[in-house]
Amino acid sequence: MDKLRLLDIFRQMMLIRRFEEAVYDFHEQKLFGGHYHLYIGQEATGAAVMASLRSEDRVFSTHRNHGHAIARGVDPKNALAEILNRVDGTNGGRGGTFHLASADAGMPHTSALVGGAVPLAAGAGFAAKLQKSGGIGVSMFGDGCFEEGVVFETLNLALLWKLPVIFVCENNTPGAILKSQGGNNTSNLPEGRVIQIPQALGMECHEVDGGDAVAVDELFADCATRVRATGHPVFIEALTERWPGNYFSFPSMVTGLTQVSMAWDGSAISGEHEDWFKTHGPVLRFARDLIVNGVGTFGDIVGIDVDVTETITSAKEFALSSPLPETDSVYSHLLAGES
Amino acid sequence: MDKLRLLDIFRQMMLIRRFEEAVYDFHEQKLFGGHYHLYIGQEATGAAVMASLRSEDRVFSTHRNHGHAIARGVDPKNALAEILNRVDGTNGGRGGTFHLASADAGMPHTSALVGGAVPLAAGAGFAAKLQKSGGIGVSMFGDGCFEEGVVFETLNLALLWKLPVIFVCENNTPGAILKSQGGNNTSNLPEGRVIQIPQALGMECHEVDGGDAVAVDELFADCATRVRATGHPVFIEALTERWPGNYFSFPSMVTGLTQVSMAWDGSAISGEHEDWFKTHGPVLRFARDLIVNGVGTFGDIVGIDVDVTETITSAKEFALSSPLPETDSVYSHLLAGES
Amino acid sequence: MAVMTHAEALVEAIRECMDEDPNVALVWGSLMGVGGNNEHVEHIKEDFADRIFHPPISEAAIAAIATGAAMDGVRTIFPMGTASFMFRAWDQIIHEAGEAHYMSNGAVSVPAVFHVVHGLRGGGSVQHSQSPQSMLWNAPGIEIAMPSCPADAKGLMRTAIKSNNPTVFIDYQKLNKRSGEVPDGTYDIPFGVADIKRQGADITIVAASLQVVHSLEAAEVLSGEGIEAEIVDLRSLVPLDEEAILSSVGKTGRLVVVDEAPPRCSVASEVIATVAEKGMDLLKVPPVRVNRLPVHVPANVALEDFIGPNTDRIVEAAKQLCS
Amino acid sequence: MAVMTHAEALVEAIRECMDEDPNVALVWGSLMGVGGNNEHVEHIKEDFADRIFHPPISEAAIAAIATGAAMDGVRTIFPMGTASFMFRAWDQIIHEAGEAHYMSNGAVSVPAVFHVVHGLRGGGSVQHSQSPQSMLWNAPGIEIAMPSCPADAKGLMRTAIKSNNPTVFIDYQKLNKRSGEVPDGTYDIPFGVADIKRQGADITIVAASLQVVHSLEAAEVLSGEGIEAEIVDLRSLVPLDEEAILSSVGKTGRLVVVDEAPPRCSVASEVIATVAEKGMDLLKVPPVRVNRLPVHVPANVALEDFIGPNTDRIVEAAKQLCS
Ligand SMILES: Cc1ncc(C[n+]2csc(CCOP(=O)(O)OP(=O)(O)O)c2C)c(N)n1
Ligand SMILES: Cc1ncc(C[n+]2csc(CCOP(=O)(O)OP(=O)(O)O)c2C)c(N)n1
Ligand SMILES: [Mg+2]
Ligand SMILES: [Mg+2]
Repeated sequence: MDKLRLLDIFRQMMLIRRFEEAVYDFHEQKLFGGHYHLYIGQEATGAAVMASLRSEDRVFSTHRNHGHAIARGVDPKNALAEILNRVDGTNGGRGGTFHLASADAGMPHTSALVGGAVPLAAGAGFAAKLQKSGGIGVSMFGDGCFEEGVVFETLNLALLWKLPVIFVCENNTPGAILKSQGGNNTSNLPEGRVIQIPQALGMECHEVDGGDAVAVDELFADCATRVRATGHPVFIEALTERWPGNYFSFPSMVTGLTQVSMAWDGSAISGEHEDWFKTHGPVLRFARDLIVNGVGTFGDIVGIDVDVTETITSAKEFALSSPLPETDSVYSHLLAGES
Repeated sequence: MDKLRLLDIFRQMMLIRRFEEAVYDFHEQKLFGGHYHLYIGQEATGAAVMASLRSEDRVFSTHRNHGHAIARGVDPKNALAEILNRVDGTNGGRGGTFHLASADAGMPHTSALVGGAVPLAAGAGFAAKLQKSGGIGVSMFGDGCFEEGVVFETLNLALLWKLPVIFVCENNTPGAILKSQGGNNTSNLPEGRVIQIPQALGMECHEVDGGDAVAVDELFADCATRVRATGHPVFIEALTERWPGNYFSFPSMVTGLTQVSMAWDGSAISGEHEDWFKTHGPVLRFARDLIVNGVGTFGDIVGIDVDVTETITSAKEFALSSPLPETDSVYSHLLAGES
Repeated sequence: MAVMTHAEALVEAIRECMDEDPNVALVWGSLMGVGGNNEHVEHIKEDFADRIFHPPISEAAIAAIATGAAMDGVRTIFPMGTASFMFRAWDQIIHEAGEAHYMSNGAVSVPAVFHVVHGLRGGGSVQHSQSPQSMLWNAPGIEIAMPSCPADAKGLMRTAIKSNNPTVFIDYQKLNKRSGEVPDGTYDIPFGVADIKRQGADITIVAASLQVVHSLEAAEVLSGEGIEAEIVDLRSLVPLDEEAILSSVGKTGRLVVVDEAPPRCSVASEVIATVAEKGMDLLKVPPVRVNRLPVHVPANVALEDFIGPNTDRIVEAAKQLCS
Repeated sequence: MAVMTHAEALVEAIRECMDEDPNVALVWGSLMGVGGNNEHVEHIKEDFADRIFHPPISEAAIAAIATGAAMDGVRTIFPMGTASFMFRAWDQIIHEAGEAHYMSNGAVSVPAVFHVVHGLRGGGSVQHSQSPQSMLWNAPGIEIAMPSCPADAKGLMRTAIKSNNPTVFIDYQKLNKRSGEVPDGTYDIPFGVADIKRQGADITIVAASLQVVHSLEAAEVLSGEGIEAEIVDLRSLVPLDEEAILSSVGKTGRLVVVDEAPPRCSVASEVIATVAEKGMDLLKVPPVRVNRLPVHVPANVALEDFIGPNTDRIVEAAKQLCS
């Protein structure tokens, strides 16, 4: 057990959580328009997956991308600036919450269309294979993507063409809010088991508790090594309990701002979302595990939280002070110039 | 065993075969343009499937539709006229070989796009369910369709919405000509087993020898009864040895005009395609079975062949004498009028 | 006449048609987009539960299922949500829904309604802001309706549902909450009849959907400066009321066409080309397009306004033509 | 200068680029359509086996894979076959390939080539005869090339492969067997530079792809009747050489635009709208579109000819304008 690695994964998870709280705050202040999605509840998966990636790897994400970008190493300053559509944003302010991406960080593109990024990640695998870069393509996507045919086509192609890709399906339907309550329309597969599709195609498939950072880390690290070696695709289904605030289109901070002390002070936990705090919320869960397993102390945890909170506080300031793009900038980068 | 039914299925198969030979002849004479596809080798499936259908059922087909149309009861006269693009064609001459269809015959539409008709057939199931017509939707399609995502989506929807549809995948890849020899690009699934996809979704699935008319008939009749009763979809994979003349885009009559006598006179069989005549060609195979099982005599078989040959001969004359549509007709039926 | 919102009028049309015709079905999609108003749709849900189908995220298959069902007379309304998602079903709408009637020589028809919310919606960013109307208009065999106010929304939706053709109903989330007078009782507004939303002798402004609202605002500003604009609300693109356009241009001699789509091969291009071909002599000065700028849609709402065909740009274009 | 067919010139361009740049990959699609000529492609297959990928029938996923790979500098040529099949990948081409460069604020680019054979191909019938150029042109961020002769096919294909933008290369099966002189050695033809394929003072005919061939034929007929037509071959739609169009119209005062797509919101609409806006005063008479008729494509080859923009219709339109 690599303590530093685990603490680093925890740090990423904590950073994502504080980042998302900041995004929520910005939206409450009406500092950006449109609907948006938060990664709260899925931090363990994103942070653990990114822990094994190298610069030559490529990550492609979805409408629920914030956590992936942060864990991939995008500076929260630029990510928050992007969400506010400012010039210092990862996409110069053009993409906003739907499209956080950073080629420099190895996350070239984020599609807001359900399943849109899945074949793009296979394309990164295609490039890696052709260029013998040793890199892999990583597709982070939701369970709803299985309803889109292009995702099925992609799984098939990745196998036929032997592309080094890891498909990470983050299934947040377990515990999902009912559709009648405005919940997302996900996992509309009759058996409700997305993993059976890549299995039927003969792909190497794994299932993992997406709320368990250590389990995801071990599995993904192992898969990444194998995919680099064999060049064959692998599928991982990471099952996570859905965060109760994950409503359709607009999240709601029903579980309040995170109090890490809940990890060791159960008396702070009560009310409707008790189960979430005690069992499912991956940040508290991992904090608890780290302490129980002697990987980190209360002090470590609090220290990390203080640290990342500071990072986010200054990122917020940075983002807020970053200017909006000039109107004339809308004309730029429509077509690329010569190489 | 219902002798009349079996002889009737044989009659349909023979009719399809003679029809396709006529189409080939017309194309050799350059009487119609473009590329085209023949149903030779798959007659047993089409004829046996249609044997259980009623007027309230709906069949949707593909680029390889001739046999389906004939077996569904479209008059060969109108079908041949359509292939020659004449006014008396099923589609008034507009659709040609790609689009034979006849709403009157319960075959409303034929899509030439791979997988295009699969969801349309599910739509017929949707209508039957809503209208409580007691009918079922039947989708006839090739194994290549599994590569198109919309087909996957459709299987999923048919299950979710409980649509009375039978998906009949005619897998003609067994024995397919290699791609390097210009063969079609079908069954590009890593496991090569299309049935695993609907199975993974939890659909009721069956596999059948598509060259065995009796087997297809029994299976399909049973499925049709059940689908009518339950309203739930069923998937059938009919495996057929590919006809050696089934090249990419343009068929070639490498096995010559059919001689039914080969069914009882083995001495007439020789050469490169011996195996085809002896084992796979469904028309000869069924003729042989009918005789062996005492369902029909040589005389019955020859009589049927004489009959259908006559039908096709006069259908050819009819088609050839049918006029081409007036040029002004291109403007009609772009938009429907009021109901 | 009752006053109601665009969203209410739309739902009223759907409810009436579902009441009148047991063959009308509804896919439980995102009829109102993501901007609220879904409470109106909730009522239909209770009343017609057995004709409402909850969809997975499968635009292509559902569009084709609606098409196949339509061949048997089932009139499915499929709200695809943001118009951008429609590209996932492009093949099915253009090739199957749009071609079946012609291909069958009139034997089958496809009375399906594909409803989308299009355009700049306030933070939709690059991939949630499509205006597919021009691309669709290039495909024969599809009717296209684009209401600009509650009364038209109701009458056009009724016509869309009753039409025997595949209809793309191109709606606008920003219209949903706008109110207006809606005639009492049931009424249909036929396709192909433009509505002169404002009379004026100096310049013709042709528009549809939200751009009619912008044009009317622009007309007020222009009126203050002594320019009286005539606003031709197309209401449907297919069929097109060429007559109304030409006769207004005949009166004013000046033409501005306002259109959400990017300029190349747009609705504005088409209207201008039609007038150039059939009525060039009517034009006193060259016509002008006011389109979305020929770029993608940035996330920022201020930039979105800048690229959109907004009131200011319409005023400016009109003033230039009249100067 | 060597004489070679369009098909040969195209394959030569691909071979040269694959030789020059190890990042060029080819999907083994239907480069030549179904009309033969595939022997030319066979040679590439042997030489570049490890950069050639055999595809399943999955237009959408492959288009997006080419797009994702392009972000890492791999230049994939994806021949989708009949242009109709492209609608299966419409979302991926418009939304992912066409928007990524803009959306990333220039950080990534998408040097992929989507090759299709478009138009009336002789019996393609309703679903195998699409001309997607106008729909594509409405989408910002995509380059569009449409060669009319072997020399241009080669030079434009080289430019398409080297371009850092997603390029749709809109080809024509009927051109494949046509021969022409092709300059020796490697050369690129830049996009955005129209070619005056014939000089003439009386009327301007703007066209692209096979319609240039028809227009040249028409010009011969017209010349016999004393009308000298100037043929402007656009060669690329994006970027467009507006300059060349306007300067030719400035010379002739008369404009016919020939375009395979159905008329509404077509390439012809766009060219005419552009001239109406920017050069109406140059026009002595109203411009005319010669499009495919606004109907679907019937299977019959004679009817196909009737609906197509053919030589006769070009001659007729031009004569009317000059009378
Ligand atoms: C092609 C397309 N159709 C519909 C939508 C609207 N939409 C946005 S998120 C979403 C649900 C996605 O579910 P899932 O993939 O499981 O992701 P989650 O939000 O649960 O993380 C839908 C339907 C879209 N963005 N793109
Ligand atoms: C969307 C689309 N892509 C490609 C094609 C070209 N095409 C026609 S038939 C065919 C192979 C179909 O294979 P399968 O479905 O197994 O049918 P088979 O011809 O073997 O009966 C292909 C690729 C098409 N018609 N439609
Ligand atoms: Mg989900
Ligand atoms: Mg096959």
